[in-house]
Amino acid sequence: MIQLGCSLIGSSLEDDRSWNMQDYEAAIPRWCSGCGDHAVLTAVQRLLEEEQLPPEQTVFVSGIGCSSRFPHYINSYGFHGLHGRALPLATGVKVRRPDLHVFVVMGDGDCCSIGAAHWIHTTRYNPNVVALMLDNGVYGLTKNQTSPTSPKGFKSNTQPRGAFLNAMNPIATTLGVENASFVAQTGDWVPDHIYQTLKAAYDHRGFSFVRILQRCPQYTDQIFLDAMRNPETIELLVHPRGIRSADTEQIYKHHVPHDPSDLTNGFRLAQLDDKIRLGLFYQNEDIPVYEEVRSVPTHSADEKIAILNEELDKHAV
Amino acid sequence: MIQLGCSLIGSSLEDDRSWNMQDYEAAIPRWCSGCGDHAVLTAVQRLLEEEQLPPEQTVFVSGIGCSSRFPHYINSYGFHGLHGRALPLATGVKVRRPDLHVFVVMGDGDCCSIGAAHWIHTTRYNPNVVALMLDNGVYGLTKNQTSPTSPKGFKSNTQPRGAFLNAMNPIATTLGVENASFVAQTGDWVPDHIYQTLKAAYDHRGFSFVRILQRCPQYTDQIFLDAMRNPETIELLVHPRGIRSADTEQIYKHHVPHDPSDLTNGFRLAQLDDKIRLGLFYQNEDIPVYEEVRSVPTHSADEKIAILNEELDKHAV
Amino acid sequence: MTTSSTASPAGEKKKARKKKGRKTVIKTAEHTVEVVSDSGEGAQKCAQIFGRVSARMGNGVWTVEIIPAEIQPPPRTPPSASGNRIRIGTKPVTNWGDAAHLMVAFNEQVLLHRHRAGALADGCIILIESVWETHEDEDIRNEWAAAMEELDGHDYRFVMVPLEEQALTVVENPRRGKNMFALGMLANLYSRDLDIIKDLIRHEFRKKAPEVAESNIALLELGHEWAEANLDFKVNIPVEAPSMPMVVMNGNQAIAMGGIASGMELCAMYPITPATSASHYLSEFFENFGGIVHQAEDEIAAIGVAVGASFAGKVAFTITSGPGLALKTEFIGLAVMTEVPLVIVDVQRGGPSTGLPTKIEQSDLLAATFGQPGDAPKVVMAPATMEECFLCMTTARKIAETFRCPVIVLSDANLATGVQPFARPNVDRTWIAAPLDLSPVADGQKPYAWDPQTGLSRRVVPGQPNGMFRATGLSHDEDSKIGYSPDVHERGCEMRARKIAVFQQTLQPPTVHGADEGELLVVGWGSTMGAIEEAVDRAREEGLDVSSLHLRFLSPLEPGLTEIFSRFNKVMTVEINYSDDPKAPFITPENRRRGQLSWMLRATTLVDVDCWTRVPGEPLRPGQILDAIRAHVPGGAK
Amino acid sequence: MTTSSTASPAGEKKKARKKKGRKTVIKTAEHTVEVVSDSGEGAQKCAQIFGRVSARMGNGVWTVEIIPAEIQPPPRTPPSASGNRIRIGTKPVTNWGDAAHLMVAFNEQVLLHRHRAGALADGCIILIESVWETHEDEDIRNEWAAAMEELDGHDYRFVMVPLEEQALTVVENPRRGKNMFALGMLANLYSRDLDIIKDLIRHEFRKKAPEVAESNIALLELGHEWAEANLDFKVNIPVEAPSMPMVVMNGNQAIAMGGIASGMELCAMYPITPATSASHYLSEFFENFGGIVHQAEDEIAAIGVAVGASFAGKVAFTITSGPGLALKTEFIGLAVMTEVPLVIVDVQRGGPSTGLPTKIEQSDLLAATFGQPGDAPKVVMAPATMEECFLCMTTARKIAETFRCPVIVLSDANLATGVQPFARPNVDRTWIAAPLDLSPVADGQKPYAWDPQTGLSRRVVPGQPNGMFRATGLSHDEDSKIGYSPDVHERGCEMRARKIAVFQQTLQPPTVHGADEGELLVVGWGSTMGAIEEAVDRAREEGLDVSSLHLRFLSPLEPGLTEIFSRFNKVMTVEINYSDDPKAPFITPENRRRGQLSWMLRATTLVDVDCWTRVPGEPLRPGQILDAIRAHVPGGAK
Ligand SMILES: Cc1ncc(C[n+]2csc(CCOP(=O)(O)OP(=O)(O)O)c2C)c(N)n1
Ligand SMILES: Cc1ncc(C[n+]2csc(CCOP(=O)(O)OP(=O)(O)O)c2C)c(N)n1
Ligand code: SF4
Ligand code: SF4
Ligand SMILES: [Mg+2]
Ligand SMILES: [Mg+2]
Repeated sequence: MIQLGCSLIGSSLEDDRSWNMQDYEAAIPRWCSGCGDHAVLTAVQRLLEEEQLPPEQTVFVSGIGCSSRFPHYINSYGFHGLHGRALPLATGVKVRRPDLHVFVVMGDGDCCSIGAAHWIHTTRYNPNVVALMLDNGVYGLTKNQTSPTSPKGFKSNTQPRGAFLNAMNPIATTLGVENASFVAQTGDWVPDHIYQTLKAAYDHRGFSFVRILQRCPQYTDQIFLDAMRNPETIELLVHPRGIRSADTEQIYKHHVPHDPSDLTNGFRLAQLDDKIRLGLFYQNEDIPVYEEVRSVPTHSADEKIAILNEELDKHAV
Repeated sequence: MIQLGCSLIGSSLEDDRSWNMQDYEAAIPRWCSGCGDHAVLTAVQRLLEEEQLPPEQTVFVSGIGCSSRFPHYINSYGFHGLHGRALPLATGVKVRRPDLHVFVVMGDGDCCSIGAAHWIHTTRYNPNVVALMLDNGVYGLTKNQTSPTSPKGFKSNTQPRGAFLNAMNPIATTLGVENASFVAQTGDWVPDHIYQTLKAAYDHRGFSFVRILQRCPQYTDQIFLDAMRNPETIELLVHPRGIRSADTEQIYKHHVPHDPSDLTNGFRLAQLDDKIRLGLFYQNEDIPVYEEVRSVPTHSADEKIAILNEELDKHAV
Repeated sequence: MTTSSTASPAGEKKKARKKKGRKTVIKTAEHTVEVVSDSGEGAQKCAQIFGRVSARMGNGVWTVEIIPAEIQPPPRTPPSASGNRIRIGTKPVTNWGDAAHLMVAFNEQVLLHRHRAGALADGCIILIESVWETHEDEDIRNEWAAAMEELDGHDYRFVMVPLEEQALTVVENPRRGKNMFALGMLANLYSRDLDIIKDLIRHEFRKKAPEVAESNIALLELGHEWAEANLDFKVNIPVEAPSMPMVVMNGNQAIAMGGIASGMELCAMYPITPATSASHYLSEFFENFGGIVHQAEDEIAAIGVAVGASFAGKVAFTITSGPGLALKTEFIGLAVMTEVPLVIVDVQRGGPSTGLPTKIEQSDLLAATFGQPGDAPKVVMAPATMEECFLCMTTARKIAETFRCPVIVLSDANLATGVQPFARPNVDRTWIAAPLDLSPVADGQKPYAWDPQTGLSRRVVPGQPNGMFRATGLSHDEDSKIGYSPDVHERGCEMRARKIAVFQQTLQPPTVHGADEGELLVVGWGSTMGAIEEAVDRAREEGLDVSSLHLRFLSPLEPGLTEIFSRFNKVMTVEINYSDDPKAPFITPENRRRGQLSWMLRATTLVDVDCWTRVPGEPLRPGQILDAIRAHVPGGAK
Repeated sequence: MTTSSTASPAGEKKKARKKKGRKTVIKTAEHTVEVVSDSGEGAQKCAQIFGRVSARMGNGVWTVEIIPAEIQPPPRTPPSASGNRIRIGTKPVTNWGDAAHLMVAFNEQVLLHRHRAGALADGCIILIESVWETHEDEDIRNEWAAAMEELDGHDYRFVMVPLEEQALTVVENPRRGKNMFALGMLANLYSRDLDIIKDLIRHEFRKKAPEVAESNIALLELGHEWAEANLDFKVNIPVEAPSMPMVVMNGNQAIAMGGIASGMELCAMYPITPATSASHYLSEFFENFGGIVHQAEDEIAAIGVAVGASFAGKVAFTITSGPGLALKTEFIGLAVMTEVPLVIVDVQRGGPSTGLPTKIEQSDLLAATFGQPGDAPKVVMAPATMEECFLCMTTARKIAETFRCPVIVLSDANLATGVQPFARPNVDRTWIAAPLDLSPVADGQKPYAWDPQTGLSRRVVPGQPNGMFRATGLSHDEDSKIGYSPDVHERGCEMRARKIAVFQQTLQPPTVHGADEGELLVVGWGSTMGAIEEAVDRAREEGLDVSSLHLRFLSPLEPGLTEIFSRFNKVMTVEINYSDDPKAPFITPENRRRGQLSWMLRATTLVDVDCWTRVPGEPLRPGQILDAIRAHVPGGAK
């Protein structure tokens, strides 16, 4: 990642430390057994290790929800913030500290419901941040309420006779936002595909939005049952510039070629609901990155005082 | 509009009153001269008159902004609410009072910036409400700050060296939202086109999102200058089931046929930025209307007491 | 708690064994039981049914949930402790008491959790699962041993129970059976009516296959028999038949049903603990009454929908907890300014920020009263019991409608999840909001035709011919026309304030519990009433000159407080919110953070109202309050 | 205002005419001028330059904007009145005074607006455009006549000025010329230095073609000559050369520059009147200092970005007004809980709700202090002058950083848009935040290593090796580990409260203005200081035994108040927020809504602090306050 406009003293760029998976572990995860969040955590820790990201240079920001417990389980800096508000926090971190590697973890309620305005606008700002939306189609932490991504008819504590509305389509929504630069979908049960997706997201220069279909055995076991049992229900978006996972391509035989620079086709594919589609719907590396757009030269205290005095001169009586 | 699940006493359905344009006038509009809002107001009043909507059965809800002064200028019920929050207010009105004709007027900051989450979600709820987004590409009332729809490079008081980001594309964003059912664009300077668009929006069963390109001579005179001067810059979306305005089709010779049921093509057209496109990008009348989905039989006080007593029996000790 | 123990766990812990002959009968006016298991093992279900049958049989009951913070905490760890405390009495029980006299623990780790929380009374009888002590897994045996060491030296009596072994005789997965076996045991110990319990079990599992209920009943009977054969005591809590029909439910159910009974027809909400269960109840039943629950995209939209619905007709409500209340701040101001009636229920939890999501606190009082920028007069009230949770909703709705203002109801996590029987409300037509009146508005009637004396005005709603107006959050005159001149703004502020003063004048001074004058007056609000009054009663029995006063209306305050306070030498609030210890370093009377009610009382009455507050994340215990009283009353300190 | 007038408008209104001979010279220690035009005619520009040249020449100056509510209100109507009041004195001027001694009005309607607002002093000289009286449009003539009728009987002196006619000799569009002609007239009347004015005009139009400045200068000279030839008086306000270099700016510019001077490098905001102009200034200049302004999608995101940036390094700030503060409620609680330093500037406007967007009020004090659900200790402070707006930003930043907490700075619309010269701040390195320190964290240093006495702990920021921790808004321990046990929660609450008490102990008791003891002590905060102290001085001259006290820190309160209050018989706050008139119907001491500061002082000190408050949407006038003092002090009532 690029280091711009940041007045750092002390820097660990030339150190010779190295980190293994365990070095990225913090508290013991407290998710239910079988919860898809565990698999995502593993994939993320694998990424950190492969990329050898210094823990102190890495920040995980989250909202509130089961998924938002994520930062507590990673040995890095973290900010477990407010429900729905992870993205502004992350933007604040990144815009003033482009030297840090910033990851965001959100739930579907967190991101798509209460956080919707920030989701839309952070997509538009396009900071170089990796955003993972762990989509279990339900409010997990608060114990089973309908989320915007709950399938129509899904019975929850707040819509006991079944969800009233069609599920929101977070991929299509993100694609509709100007400056969307990386939009991908993966599932917690395809470890290599998550990993490859995370890697592509991390490598992307800009805001990477990754929707991870996440199993919640506690409340929405049924919504991915089909996907678990029947490889026919899955289709992979494949392309040389897309997400490549040989393992996954072995398991899932439906492949649809899709050039990730083709926004309209990505949108079309996102609208289809016959199958679950995993892969990279859209990528555009030409969109300016917010913290670079907003990067300004730094100044010492003395320089500031000098400029301030010039400014005060203009107001002198 | 359909009247469902609403326990009304007294009803003016069989009255023989009639209303002319003046009957829909309230306070004298206090917008700048030349402000596009005036033209929208006229078109709206024309619609009210053509449809003979009883003023007391009509509610205009708005947020805060120049455009949100709208309700004060219409002789109907009105709620000039909070910045960004017109849509929840309108949803609340409509869901409990489906007998009322509900219109929403918002600015671009109001709707697309602070109100973004409500915009996305109200699109998804799909109440039978007409929403007008008066898009002048700037914060007018607060005197010239960048809005999400300000063109890149536009100089404002908060981005004096020019807007940092590409303008948001409200049509594309709305199209990305599941359950979007009516998405159209018009401009304040084509009176018949606004009127026809409003009429189509009003006739639509569901949430009609109309973006009205609106001139603000005070702050963004330049952004529609080209469109004013050069009919070549405009292209009309035309289709038998689209918005038809003979007048407008005379003036603007570029027509692109577009079937409003074709979401992907609508999305493709919305992405093009060579011309300003006016017309109906998408319509789908099959999407359930929120207040109908949520309609429940009403009960008298006695009935309620009886059911409550049954319920209390279950808790009896 | 004394450490002089007559029964050390290692020493006197006994395998339950067949008893011949008569059992000891512990006859008592009240007994407190806890049932705790790992999360997911169903101790809550066991305890709830136990509480319910006790209520049905005519005992006073108060139950409190013991909830783990995670959805599925690791089993056999203290944070996994999940269950209930049930306090049962001859007379109505008003709070969770001090500590448990009998504990059913599914493993030693959850027992440790309760022990560490000080939840076990001296002499507590602990019925504990016997499988762990001799478990094949050495780690488990070690954990057991360590736990017993920690518990050693306390005055507890252990009784080993083969919960799992017995349950396995009926079901394959003991995690789904131990709870009903335990229930059977308790039924035997407390002589509960098995037929009622069977009915309750059948009702509980009515949506499952009939076999499920039947195997649960088999476990119940097994537990009952086992206890009959193996345990050497029974507990007898005499019943005084209640003089009126009773219902039993938790505070959130009561809020939900109370909302229905008030005739409100829209609840707009966004899920948040501990408020959500009220909306769960409403989601299930509201539609039967013509009402709907709108789950909005966030708390701002939720209150926005409620304000819109109220503007359009009757009164809507929204329900939330601290972080959600924060988000509603701006809209509450709009409701004040546009005089839209609205009920906002805040089921308080621990704060600040996300704080303690599942735990009780009474720390939103000042935010509810003063949260809005600008002067935003409204009504803030707090129910003190489950019954009041039910009743207050109609009161709140009526105040909101009559005074055209938002009413904030401050409940809390203790009321929300606690269960208590109360007199069955006799809902009649006067409770239920009148149907929408859409008759034409008289010529010249203004939307804010403020009576200059009272600030009251008649509401006009969309659909009423001739009444068209534009509500606005900007400063406005009687016509709802925007006006920025000093007189328009001052008038509006005055009228919105005046009607709340008028409302205050309709209230009665509150009644003192205890003597009408004396040394110390303890003032409380919300769910602490039972614990405070019990502490006061006990103190008075000790001869201490203390009384208490419990407030339902916090803003405006009930009238007559200055006069009441003047009859006591010292006034002190007891609250579950933070205050600085006056003796702590750097704390002075001028910088001390004070209990939220005490702060309001001081400003209003200028009486030197002290406060004794704690933020333990659990209800206050009467014994704790008693200690505080002793420390603040002459002759109290021992 | 007396109605005995020596000059009725109809009677003595005179066409200005050539004067021979000497002019009357009004020598005075201060004079208050208003320039009002239709919105868009540039009276503000005229007045600002007039204020600025007066400041440069060494006079004391205070200017207040007169702002219409709409962007482009209809011309020639009272709501169109746009301009400034400029109060000029020999000594520093601290407030806008009571009423104008000289008025330049571009038409009779905007004059009416000012008249109705009570803005004209007895004997006021009104220089008014002459074109309307004899306008060809009959409606206009009638409007003129009606206005004169309304003004008839007041003690005003009219002077007719052919503004438009004269301007047309230089420019084609008189709407763009009258203001500079008026400026020339004022320059003549007050003997202002034309060269300085020309410089200011050239600076003003530096971004336009040079002809623009030159034609404006031609108009200036024309006005000057015209006045010399036609007006029969001059005003002489002697100058006392200031002893130190001065700067002149409005409060929002001062906040913005002060923010820069403090070394903060990120301001995240969402536009809102009257805070926005501070961010306009920052948007223009902040980048020169390595800072940026992030305009967020809403106020929640704005504070979120600021909290994120502060978490990641130094201190960020956000700036807003009432409705925006409401939306920031939840995030302020998070900053308290995670101990992220943060400065929140609230430029107060009229409330509640959208209220009076452009007008002053001081009614966010309680919301700022108590807005958060849960106990959220933080610092609330309020600058009293433009200079303090500048200085307080560094103070706020330092407090935020030292005490790891949010600091709320309450400015208001009066400070925001008012202009006053003040001693040029001498910014040195100690003002500016230290660069990021990313040195490794010592082994075992915890992220919240609270000192048990003071609650203070050393901050750790991302990038520091060995310091990794996860900040959380949930209850947590010193390691930032989530903990729900009573001791963890109580400890956290205590430590967050303690450090604020420690902060309070670092403050000095405030200084009394006037005598140290006496009958009445008036207590104020924020922008009212100048008006209050002027009123007190005038009252003392009248022999009334009154003093005043002005507070900068509102929460925690500055120390020593109880002792100071004890030296006065009566204490009363003067505030621009709503309080009930104690004599109004239904109002009792127990239900009276009180001034927000008085409420806090009562609760803290138990002194019976009364309040005199108004919400006129404009600054208080010293004469008004003087009247209030007279009414509350023995011997004061006349
Ligand atoms: C402002 C606010 N509103 C509501 C909540 C309660 N809350 C906590 S998590 C959550 C939703 C959890 O769902 P999701 O975001 O999908 O995450 P998951 O638990 O499913 O991973 C809610 C509503 C809160 N903490 N704060
Ligand atoms: C919560 C809140 N934030 C900010 C404002 C200030 N404000 C009023 S209108 C407005 C934006 C106006 O722009 P837009 O919505 O595009 O409407 P326009 O005036 O251009 O019609 C803002 C930021 C406010 N009133 N409330
Ligand atoms: S409730 Fe669902 S999402 Fe939450 S931890 Fe359990 S399985 Fe995972
Ligand atoms: S500022 Fe712009 S949008 Fe507002 S009234 Fe004037 S022209 Fe219209
Ligand atoms: Mg979820
Ligand atoms: Mg706009």
